[in-house]
Amino acid sequence: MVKRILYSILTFFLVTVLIFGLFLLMPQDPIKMKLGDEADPVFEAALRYKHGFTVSPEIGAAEVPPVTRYFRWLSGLFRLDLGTSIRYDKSVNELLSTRLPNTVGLAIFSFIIDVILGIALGVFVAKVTNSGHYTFGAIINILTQIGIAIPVFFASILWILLICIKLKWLPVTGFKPLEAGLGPFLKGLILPAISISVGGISLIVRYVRNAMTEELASDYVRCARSKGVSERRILYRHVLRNSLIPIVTILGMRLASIITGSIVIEQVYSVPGIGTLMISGINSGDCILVQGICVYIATVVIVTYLVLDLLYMVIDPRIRVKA
Amino acid sequence: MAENREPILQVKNLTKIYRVPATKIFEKKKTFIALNDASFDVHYGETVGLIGESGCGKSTTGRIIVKLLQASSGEVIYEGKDINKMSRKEFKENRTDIQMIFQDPATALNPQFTIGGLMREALRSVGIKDKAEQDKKILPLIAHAGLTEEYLARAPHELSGGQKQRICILLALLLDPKFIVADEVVSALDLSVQAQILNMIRRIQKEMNLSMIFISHDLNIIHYVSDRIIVMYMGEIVEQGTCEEIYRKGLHPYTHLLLSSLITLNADNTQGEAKDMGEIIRSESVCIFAPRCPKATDQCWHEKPALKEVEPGHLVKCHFVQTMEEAAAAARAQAN
Amino acid sequence: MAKDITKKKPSRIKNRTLRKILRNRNFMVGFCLLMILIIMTIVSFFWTPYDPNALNLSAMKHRPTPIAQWGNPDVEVHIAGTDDVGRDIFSRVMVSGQKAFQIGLSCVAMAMVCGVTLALFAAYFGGWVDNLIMRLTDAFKSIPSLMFAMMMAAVFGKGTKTTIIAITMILIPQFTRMTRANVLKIREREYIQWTTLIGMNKFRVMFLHILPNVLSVIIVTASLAFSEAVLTEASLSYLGLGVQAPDASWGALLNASQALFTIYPYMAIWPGMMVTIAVLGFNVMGDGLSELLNAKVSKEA
Amino acid sequence: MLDVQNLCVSIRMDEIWYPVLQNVSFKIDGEETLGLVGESGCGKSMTATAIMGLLDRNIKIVDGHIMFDGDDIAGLDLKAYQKYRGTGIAMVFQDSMSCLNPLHRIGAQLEETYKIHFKNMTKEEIHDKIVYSLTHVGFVNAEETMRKYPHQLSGGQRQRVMIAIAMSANPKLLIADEPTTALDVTTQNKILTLMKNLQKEHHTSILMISHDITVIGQTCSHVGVMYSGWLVEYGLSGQVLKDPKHPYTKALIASIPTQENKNKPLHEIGGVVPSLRMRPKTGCVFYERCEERCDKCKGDIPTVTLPDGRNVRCVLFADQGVE
Repeated sequence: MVKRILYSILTFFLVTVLIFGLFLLMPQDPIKMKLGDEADPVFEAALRYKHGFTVSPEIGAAEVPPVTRYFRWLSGLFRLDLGTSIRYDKSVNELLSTRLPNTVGLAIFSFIIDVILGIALGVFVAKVTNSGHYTFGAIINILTQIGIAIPVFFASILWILLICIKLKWLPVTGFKPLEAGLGPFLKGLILPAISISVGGISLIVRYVRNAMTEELASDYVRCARSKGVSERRILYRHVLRNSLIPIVTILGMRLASIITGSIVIEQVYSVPGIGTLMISGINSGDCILVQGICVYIATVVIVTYLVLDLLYMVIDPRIRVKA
Repeated sequence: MAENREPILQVKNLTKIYRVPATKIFEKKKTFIALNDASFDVHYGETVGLIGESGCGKSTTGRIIVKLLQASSGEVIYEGKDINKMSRKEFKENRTDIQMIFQDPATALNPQFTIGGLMREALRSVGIKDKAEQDKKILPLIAHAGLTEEYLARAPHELSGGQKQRICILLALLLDPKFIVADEVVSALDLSVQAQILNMIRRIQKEMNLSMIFISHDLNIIHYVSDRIIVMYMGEIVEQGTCEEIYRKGLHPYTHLLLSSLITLNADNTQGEAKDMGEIIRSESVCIFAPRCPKATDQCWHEKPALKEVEPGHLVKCHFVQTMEEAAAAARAQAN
Repeated sequence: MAKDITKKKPSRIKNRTLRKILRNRNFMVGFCLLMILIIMTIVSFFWTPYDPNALNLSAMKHRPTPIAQWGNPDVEVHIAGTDDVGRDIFSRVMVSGQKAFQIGLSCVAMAMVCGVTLALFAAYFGGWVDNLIMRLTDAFKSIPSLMFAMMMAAVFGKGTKTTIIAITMILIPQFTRMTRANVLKIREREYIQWTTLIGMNKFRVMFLHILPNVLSVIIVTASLAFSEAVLTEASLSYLGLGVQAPDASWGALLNASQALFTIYPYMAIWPGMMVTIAVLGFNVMGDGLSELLNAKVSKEA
Repeated sequence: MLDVQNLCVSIRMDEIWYPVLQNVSFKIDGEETLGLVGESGCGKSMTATAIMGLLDRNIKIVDGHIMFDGDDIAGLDLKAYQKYRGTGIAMVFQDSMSCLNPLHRIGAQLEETYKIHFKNMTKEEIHDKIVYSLTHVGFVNAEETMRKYPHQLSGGQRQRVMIAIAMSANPKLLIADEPTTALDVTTQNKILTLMKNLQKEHHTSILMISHDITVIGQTCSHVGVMYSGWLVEYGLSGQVLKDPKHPYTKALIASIPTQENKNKPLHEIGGVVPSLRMRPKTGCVFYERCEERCDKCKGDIPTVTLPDGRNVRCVLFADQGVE
């Protein structure tokens, strides 16, 4: 347990080193990229100092060594200060705070769709296949494989074509910020969310089905049958609970892919979220902004994995003892 | 048996302790004693049977002897030299002297090789790289085991369990070992094949004058193959003696329990009365078998018995037996 | 009842391995899907209906020619229509296959070599080397792969090269984890313990005795890695951070259609379909391979 | 009570059906214990699973009847079988670790049987029953055992829990599939004695399956010796084991190492058990390895009933049969 938490902290440090180290390799100068070649040298020097590249705001001042910069940045992270964006000249926190609700809303929305539909469908499929309908299983197999294979952006294009163009149920660019009210906000997120969820639902359905079929073939199910336990009871009381571990794992993994999914999807629906922010950061070489976002997301992922491992312990008494 | 010669292998105070991860957050790290202070000798040409229930440390002993495991303390002395203190070169020369036959032939042969390939690999590693020379070693052995050359071209999965185990034995013999550790070699096999393997092991042992440690949980098999028997319980040797001594004149209560559980076809056995397995108490002052022992007294709970020599070579770890000296003294006292 | 089930006609194909392969539905479906793409890509090296990069301002935004018209000599046939500057979309889709396979192949090959070597190193030396390598792969695991690729694009600039390096780096930890886990498993087997008994050279053990036994897992991982490579490349290019114009790639084509697909859906559908087929093919073939080779590979491991 | 008649079972491998059980017939009545003994792959476990109706989907009963209390239960579907399982037939499996649900407490697993088979029992009654039955199978502290998970018990304890579960609904027939194979010798005896005692008390019939001929000899009143899917010898255990008739039984018994034959080589049975694909389609399956084979062995092999009441399937005894 303690070990597991320590591992997470270690991983976090490695991630920060990795991210920071990567940006040291950047050949272009982010300040030059912002100001262009013919910028005022005084202003440029001031800007360099402001973002922590040099030791003083004078022209030609010595550069801060990368290691010091790393530790400054790191200590900033612990104070929840991600630095100041070069491009927007605002603190990264401030930038994130306006974008975060959109992305988080989108992520939670599609995660809920994933979980509810994925597990329900998965259990249903496992149940039907268990009672001997193999053709149904085969059809689901094909559908889910296709669902996993479709890239999110292509899925969203297809949804737009179907729902907005053919059926005209929703407008193409329907995004409304949270200030416009929860209803319109969520309505605007319907399409992006279901676009992300196509792959997720397919994946979860497959995992749930596979986990349950595997459990159904296990010895204790056989034993339960020999006791005279009904198939229904076996499915819900024994199999579902025991297959929770792979299901929980896949749910955790989904969170990471929902984040990447939303980065892409925000582009399609022009939702002003973290994804669009990051892309504009990349395009303008704003390393501080991109670093900040990456660390932010990586932390979310690390915490998710940690929570997952703790969840295993709740589910499985065997792990409870071991860990 | 050559009684006056030095033993080929001496095991002295062998102990193996595993660390067990703690179960609670702020708990001290636990240890598990797999083997506790085991000492015994194996003489040239002798088969020593190790018997005990699962988890008694018999496999651990075997693995330490072939150096697949490192002992926590104690020495394994092979032909007068401690195998852990040998120089690298010396060890390399002696490495192939001690070989092991594994329990499950299904996992003991690499599926990616043919039988012949495996044999060549074995010879290669001892420096015989020429194909013709390799053949000189392989072919007679194969013929000797009553197998044909065509076996060499087969893959392990094409063979049945018994055939695989035979190949495993041949692989061990290929490097001219002097000492073999046979770990439950027949327990994964069917009864009808078991006899083939047991016969084969006995035959080659006689022919090549091998020394052997034979590990098994099966009382019948141990009796059948062994000259001497070591009874182990929870990592400790509780009794050691010749076959006859153990089976007819066994003295330790655990030996009695084991023997009473022996089922044979002809005799209807009576139930051994043993208490349910209580918590195992590992302490320097408690007899390891006390929690299960029907005869346990206060003494057993407060003093750990030492291995006592009841007769030459017959050792028992129990408070209820007398050493030879004690017995002699008692006899003298009675005579007086 | 006894008669009808036991008397099924045995298959004509005698070779058991071949029969097993042909009978494996997953493998065959995946294989066929990929063959379509591979053939299309190979053909594109020698022939495409039109020059994929030639602008043709007289044929801008042509919708796909109906099949009935395909034989008609009077009509300029565009199977998948043309884009906003009159380039033939089908030709561009064909050529894009080159990019996909180029990136996929090089990434998977490099990642496989590096990942497997790292894993063997980790397993061979154990101790802190192993610990360091495994912690690093853990760290990689907590950065979503697409985000990592985007970061790489930010640092080293956009383009095919960065894409290849980024995807390779994403795939390496996967190979490392998969291989290491299986090497550790195999190493416990008795036939590997046997090699210790006979004093075999450790490098020989690693490469001749352990590696062949994990090969099946590596193959399956490679198939799944291929699908991830194609998908990541497409996503990256779609975001405008991957393959850059004038090079064609399915993702880039989708990116180009971004503003127009509501009116001209065909511009998006063809490249999107190709990505889907490629990813589907590799995934399904990977499933089939894991059945055939009896190697269980879980994506999370 | 149980009367198996000409049971034939086939397994499908690579689209081809291979017979695994051929014309297996036996009867169990009253407080009898029938032991099925044979090497791995001889079909003894398959017989048990066929009776229990737990055959996998690629295994089918192709011919024969399984009469249980006068009803033919061969080939019934899962639902119809439920009537017989638990109350009629119960089963104890070999691997007690995988046969108990790892995530449920021992108490809950025992409770399940009572809940299913005795619908109108109150909670307290069930609890008392569980405590009683656990005490009965030798647990000193039943209350504490109930709260434990399977992995917290030793192999012998788990096997006793399995027996308690199997016996909880007073079955008429208990099938024990290698109940002591995974256990230590000292535990083995306790389990066997426990089963004997329970049998006397509940007047249960037992079908015992084991590869260990000594275990069978120790516990069973009747013995059936199986080889490659055929029942080659079947009769009272005293007769069959003391004076075996079939060459296979003879050889098998001669190959057991005992204290009497210490210094003599053991009797070997040459050759190997034919694999499922390699089994001879006609004639005697033991022909290849038999020491008393003759030309007649390649023809039809009759199963004859000898004057002492046992059945032997061998041409050597073709003319000694009585009707």
